[in-house]
Amino acid sequence: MIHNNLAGQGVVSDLMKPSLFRIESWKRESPDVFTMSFLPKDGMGGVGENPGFTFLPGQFNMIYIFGLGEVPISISGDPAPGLPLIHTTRSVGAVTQGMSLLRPGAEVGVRGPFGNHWPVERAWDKDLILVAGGIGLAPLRPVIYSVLNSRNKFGKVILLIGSKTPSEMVFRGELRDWDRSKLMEIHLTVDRGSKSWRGSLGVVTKFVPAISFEPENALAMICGPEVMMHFTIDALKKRGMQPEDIYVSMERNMKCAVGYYGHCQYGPHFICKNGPIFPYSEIEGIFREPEV
Amino acid sequence: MRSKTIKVDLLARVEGEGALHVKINQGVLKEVQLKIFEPPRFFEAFLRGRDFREAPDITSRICGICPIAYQLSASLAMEEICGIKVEGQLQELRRLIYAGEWIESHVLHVFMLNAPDFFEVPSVVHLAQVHPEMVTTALRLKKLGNTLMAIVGGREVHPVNLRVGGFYKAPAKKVLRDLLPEIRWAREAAIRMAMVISGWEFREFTRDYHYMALSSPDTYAVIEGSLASNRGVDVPVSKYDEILTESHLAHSTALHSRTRDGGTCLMGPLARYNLNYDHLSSGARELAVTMGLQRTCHNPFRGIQIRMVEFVHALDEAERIIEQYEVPSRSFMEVEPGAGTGYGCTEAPRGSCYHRYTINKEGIITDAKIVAPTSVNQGPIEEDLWDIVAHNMHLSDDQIKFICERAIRNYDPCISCSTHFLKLTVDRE
Amino acid sequence: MKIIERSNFGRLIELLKEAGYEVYGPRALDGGLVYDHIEKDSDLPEGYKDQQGKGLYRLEKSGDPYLFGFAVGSQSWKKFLHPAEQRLWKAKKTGNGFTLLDPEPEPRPRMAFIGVRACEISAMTIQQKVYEQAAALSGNPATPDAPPFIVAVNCTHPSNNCFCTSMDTGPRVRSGFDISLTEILEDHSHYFIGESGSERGADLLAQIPSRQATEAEISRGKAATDKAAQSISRSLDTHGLKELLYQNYNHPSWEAVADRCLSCGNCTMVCPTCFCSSVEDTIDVTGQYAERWNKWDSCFSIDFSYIHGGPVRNSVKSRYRQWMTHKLATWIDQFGTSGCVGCGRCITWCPVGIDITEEASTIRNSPKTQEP
Amino acid sequence: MNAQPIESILADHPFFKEIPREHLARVALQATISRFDKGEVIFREGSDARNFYLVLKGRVIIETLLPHQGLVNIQTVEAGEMLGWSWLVPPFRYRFGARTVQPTELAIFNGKHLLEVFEKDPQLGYQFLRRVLVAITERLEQTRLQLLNIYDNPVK
Amino acid sequence: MPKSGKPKLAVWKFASCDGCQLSLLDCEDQLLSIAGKIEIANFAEASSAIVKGPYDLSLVEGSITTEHDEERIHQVRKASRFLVTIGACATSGGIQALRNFSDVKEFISLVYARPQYISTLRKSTAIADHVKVDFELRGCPVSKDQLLEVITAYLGKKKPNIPNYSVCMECKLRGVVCVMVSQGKICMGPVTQAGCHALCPSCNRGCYSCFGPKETANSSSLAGWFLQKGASREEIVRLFRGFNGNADAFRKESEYYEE
Repeated sequence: MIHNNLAGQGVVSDLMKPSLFRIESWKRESPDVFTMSFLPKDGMGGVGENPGFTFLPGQFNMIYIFGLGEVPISISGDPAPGLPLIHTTRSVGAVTQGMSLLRPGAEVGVRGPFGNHWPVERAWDKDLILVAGGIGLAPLRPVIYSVLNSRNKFGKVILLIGSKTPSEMVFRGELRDWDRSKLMEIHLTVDRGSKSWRGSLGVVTKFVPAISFEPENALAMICGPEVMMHFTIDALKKRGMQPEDIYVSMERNMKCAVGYYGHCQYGPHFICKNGPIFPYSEIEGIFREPEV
Repeated sequence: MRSKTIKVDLLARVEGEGALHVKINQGVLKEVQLKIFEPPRFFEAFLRGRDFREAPDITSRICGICPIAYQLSASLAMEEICGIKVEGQLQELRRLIYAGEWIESHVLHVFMLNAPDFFEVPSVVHLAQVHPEMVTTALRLKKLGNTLMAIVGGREVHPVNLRVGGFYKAPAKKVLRDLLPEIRWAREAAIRMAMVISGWEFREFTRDYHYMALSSPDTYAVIEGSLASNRGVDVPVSKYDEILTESHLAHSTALHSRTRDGGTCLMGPLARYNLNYDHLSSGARELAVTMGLQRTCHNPFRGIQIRMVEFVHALDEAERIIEQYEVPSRSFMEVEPGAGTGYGCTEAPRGSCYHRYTINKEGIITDAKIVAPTSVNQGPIEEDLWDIVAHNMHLSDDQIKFICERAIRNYDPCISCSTHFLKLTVDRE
Repeated sequence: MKIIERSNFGRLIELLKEAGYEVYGPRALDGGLVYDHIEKDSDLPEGYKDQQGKGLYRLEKSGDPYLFGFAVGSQSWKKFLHPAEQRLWKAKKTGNGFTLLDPEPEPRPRMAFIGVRACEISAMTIQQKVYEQAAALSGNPATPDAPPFIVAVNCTHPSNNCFCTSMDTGPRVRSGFDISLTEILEDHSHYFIGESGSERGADLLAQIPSRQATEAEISRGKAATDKAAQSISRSLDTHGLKELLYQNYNHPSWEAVADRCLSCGNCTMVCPTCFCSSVEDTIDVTGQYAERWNKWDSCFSIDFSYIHGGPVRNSVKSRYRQWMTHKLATWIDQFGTSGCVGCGRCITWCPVGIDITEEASTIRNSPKTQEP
Repeated sequence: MNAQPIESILADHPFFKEIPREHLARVALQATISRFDKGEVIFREGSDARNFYLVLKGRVIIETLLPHQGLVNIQTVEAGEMLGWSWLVPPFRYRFGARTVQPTELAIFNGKHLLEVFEKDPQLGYQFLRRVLVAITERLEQTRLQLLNIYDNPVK
Repeated sequence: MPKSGKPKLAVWKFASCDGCQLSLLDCEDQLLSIAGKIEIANFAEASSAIVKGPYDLSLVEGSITTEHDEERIHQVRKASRFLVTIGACATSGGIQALRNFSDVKEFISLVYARPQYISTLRKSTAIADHVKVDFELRGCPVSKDQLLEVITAYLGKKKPNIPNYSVCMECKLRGVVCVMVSQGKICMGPVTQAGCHALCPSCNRGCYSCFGPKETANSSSLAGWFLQKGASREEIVRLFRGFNGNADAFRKESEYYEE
């Protein structure tokens, strides 16, 4: 039977209604990147006893700032239950710029979580290669938390991070801690060094040939600009990794997050619901086509 | 007394940009200049080579304040050439949208441009702080004019629905009838506001003007009639060029439109009122009486009252037309081009807007002439200014400036219109 | 099956109105056939036929009294089921945040559609799938509204641009209707062969003055739609079309069509299955009230694919390719069906007459297989 | 010092991945292993290009001297990468300088000697130069990516 | 922003008909709300009170046609933090840019008795040809709803919802039957930017492109189609040479057909 889809009055309208969350903390990560934590506002969102936010690593929320609009932002916090919702984002448009001006106490609208997630459990007993470019580390951070929460389930964990400059590298404090913990191997590189930068200079793919892991028993998760993912995939394949073991996070214009508004189509996929994370094998045919 | 110059570098609350220079030397008034520094836009030139059907749309862009005047003057001229005459419901619809333009323009002038003078505040926004009720009423009245324009014409500024021969699409009966309650409210409100205005103080000032306007034996002429004056002019519109010509005057750098004998004449509400009083709606005449106006009025400072009278007249017209409106079977009359010259003149809120076109048999315009009322009114404006300044030289510069600005605003001069023929001088040191 | 005489057709509309439905059907308005509110059978475009071509539509008097002697309306029923512009919610600024205001209760009419074609029912079913998938994500797949009452009319007058036979969506309806009708005009008789597709359809049909159809009449009805099917000359070869398009992302024909394509979006707007929309968040000048609106959008607009830094699909080539590949190929992966029902609207209403069937066959005739 | 024989050290380096044993042995004869402290200059910009290097451990920075800016860092060369190919192309001078940023271990080959070996064994020369070419291509690709400024904020 | 907390608004006029700035006064329902949010600091048509700059938001109407205006626009830019051009004149040169296709001297002598008094530039050009423009609002005249949206967006520091897609989109959103396809009327809608809510087609006439070219306007395809459908080359020239005739996508097309 044909239903009446009247978008404004049906389920879609409900899906498009945000719940109110209050900003609990605000922290600057780099000149234009900041991290905020949120808790549901009392009586909103039906969370009740458990004030936390349940999600899987790699999922995203639609964040609405009153009057300014709504943007998709991946969740960058710890997926363990009962914790506040954490988002890290960069001021790139009017909404995120407006968001960057908000401080604890302010309220925002949240819809989510949406999208699929990084296959963390598939990486059990395997080496895990995480490759992040710029702000791409934010959606991978929940994976790192998951790994650290049960470190012994994984083989080698190698984190490769590329960034434009040292000052634009996010989560620097945590990176230092993780590095010291020796629980994972971390390689950082920047495109342009500062005078004091003694780390690596160049693109993140440069580490791939030299790191030591078992390509046939490894999983890679990549998040960053598409061109960086291209080269990283190439480098990983050259090391012998299979396309189905390489996961990438794609980006398109997301409006509704439920596959209803169509903007985020990527070939046969809707980034918002079939993605944002894809095994490379699934998108291999279109990944290198321009303007898909 | 030393020599001095009173300058108003940018006339405020007039449409378009102009300036006023008054030069007084040793206590003797030497020069009064209303300067226009609107850049020229060459409408008459680029109309050449365009299709005759394009003239209404193109010429409306001369003035965003009174586009209907241009669209209809152009259409009338073209229809004359092509030998058709728009009548009946289509003519009524033209009257209706013109009433909308009068309503919108008169409210704009009365409340937003002129009224602040009476309270010595700079703008309608400031006026809203003193008389909030008056301003909200005015805005609602203005909106009614715009709504009429939008319903009949598609939009408020540069409507798209008018064409040579009529309209692209006739409005539905219901949307028009739905406006009747608002029109009736508007009349009550207009009368109420008119009475408030009548309580304001008007400068005593009269001159013996040569009034000129369209005049018709049957109606308060807007889109019909002949060109008539209180000094015996009564000619068809096609003789406009024989009555009024453009000339250079020694004291001014602008082209002025003058009568053949070099005299000035005044167009607009005051002229129409004085020439066509008998054809005002009874409600409008009643209001004039209640406001204490005579059958004639020679004080341009009372222009604001005359506009209220015309405003009520326009509302009455709108009501009358809507009440008897039936959707016409055809929204326009077919027009085939025929070579020739045609003339069109209609009463813009500020006065007669005259168009003359010559087209060839393909319908391509080969010559165009457009005279906006402001170019005619520049003469009486400058004469008023001479008079006022001469009689008020004892006042301070600021006071003179203020009175002069008000005297100019009496005419609601639309400088944007004028600029395609007014000479530009840039003399701003 | 029942026979309803033409003279009793008006009863159908009356009965629907009596049952509380707002009735919508085709009307001849502004030079086109528009699905609009109808009050009585004389509102229907009796005696009209349509002439359709590439970028061409003419509604003309046919000289015969058919009520449904044309193909499909200029826009589809989508405008009722998935409105072009609709407010999703309103909110007011409060303290540090905002409060969603309860939507003012709007009376929601139960709708009845008269004259729905088979291709259009297919389109509705396809859009329904999109909707259901989205609703399923909410975890609350509530049935939204009362389904519209559908009076389908089997197509006997397909246009030059119709290719429902290729898409297996017509001209005869199979399901998804409450009542289906076949309009038969013979020498001296004019009647409808009616069939119910649902309980409520049967109830309503029972109330219309009618009689049982004879075998001859039933076969006449069948012949009318068979004839319609045979008269359809346009075709789209769907065999392996998905794979074909997947393999031809770089076919030179995309460039060629981009030279002609105006990227105006008409094809997507008139398409009965195109569902892409935009969200518009607005705020009033005081900064106190905000609203969210739902508005049809098109993959042909450059901002459609905008991500920070710029649009993904800059070139018209990529936009046309996205649309056609989505419609005919990726749709199948997404929703298990083609996104095209063969109604021909995109061909008719393209201002420069681009023809999706022609574009598809160009690629089929000179496939450029690319390395995997 | 290194207990491991040079040949097996080189065998572990990605540059020589899958190179025939006899070739490796011949090349290994040309290599010396050398340790650099943090901040030591390996070669200077403009100096005669004598050597070919493989980074075994540590990190080397490629730098250039810019008027007004002093030494500017361009790229780093990590363990597992090669360094220095100017001995192969005229005018046989280093276009950039190289300096360690960590304690670094390098395998050093004299370019002239290598060329002599290649003359005698073109098969080896071909194997070797192909690897150099791959490395250069990778370096070029990386440089292009760096130029693209891919992580930059698009709205800035 | 000034100490009062309200940003300052200035409205500037160059060669134009005043219609676009009038659109601001035509926002009858919102005018006082706007005045409550933003200080009308320099708007000669509406107020004789001129507050000194700099101005937070400048709305610029009109095109540049004189040497003096060429200088003045730079002063305006200097005095403005955020500069929005409003209307076809300011965004493309307007109808007066038709002079650009002719000999302006001839134009002057046609219209003026004393050509030597006229000082004018050879071309009428858009504001963005002279100074950096932060946002361009199209239309002849602008849509007052869009004007409000720009002001509201400015106040709310958001991106204005101003689509740059075609008029056809709005035509279909509105449910209007295409006048070109169904009646054979010439319509510029497919290459014209939306914003008018498909005003002309809703009045049963073809669009004449008040809003200028849409993004990626394929003028040559549409012009070719017109030609194929029987339009003369002269007609095509006139079509593309209207209120936005100086906009790139249209100018090139009219020049191509003029030859």
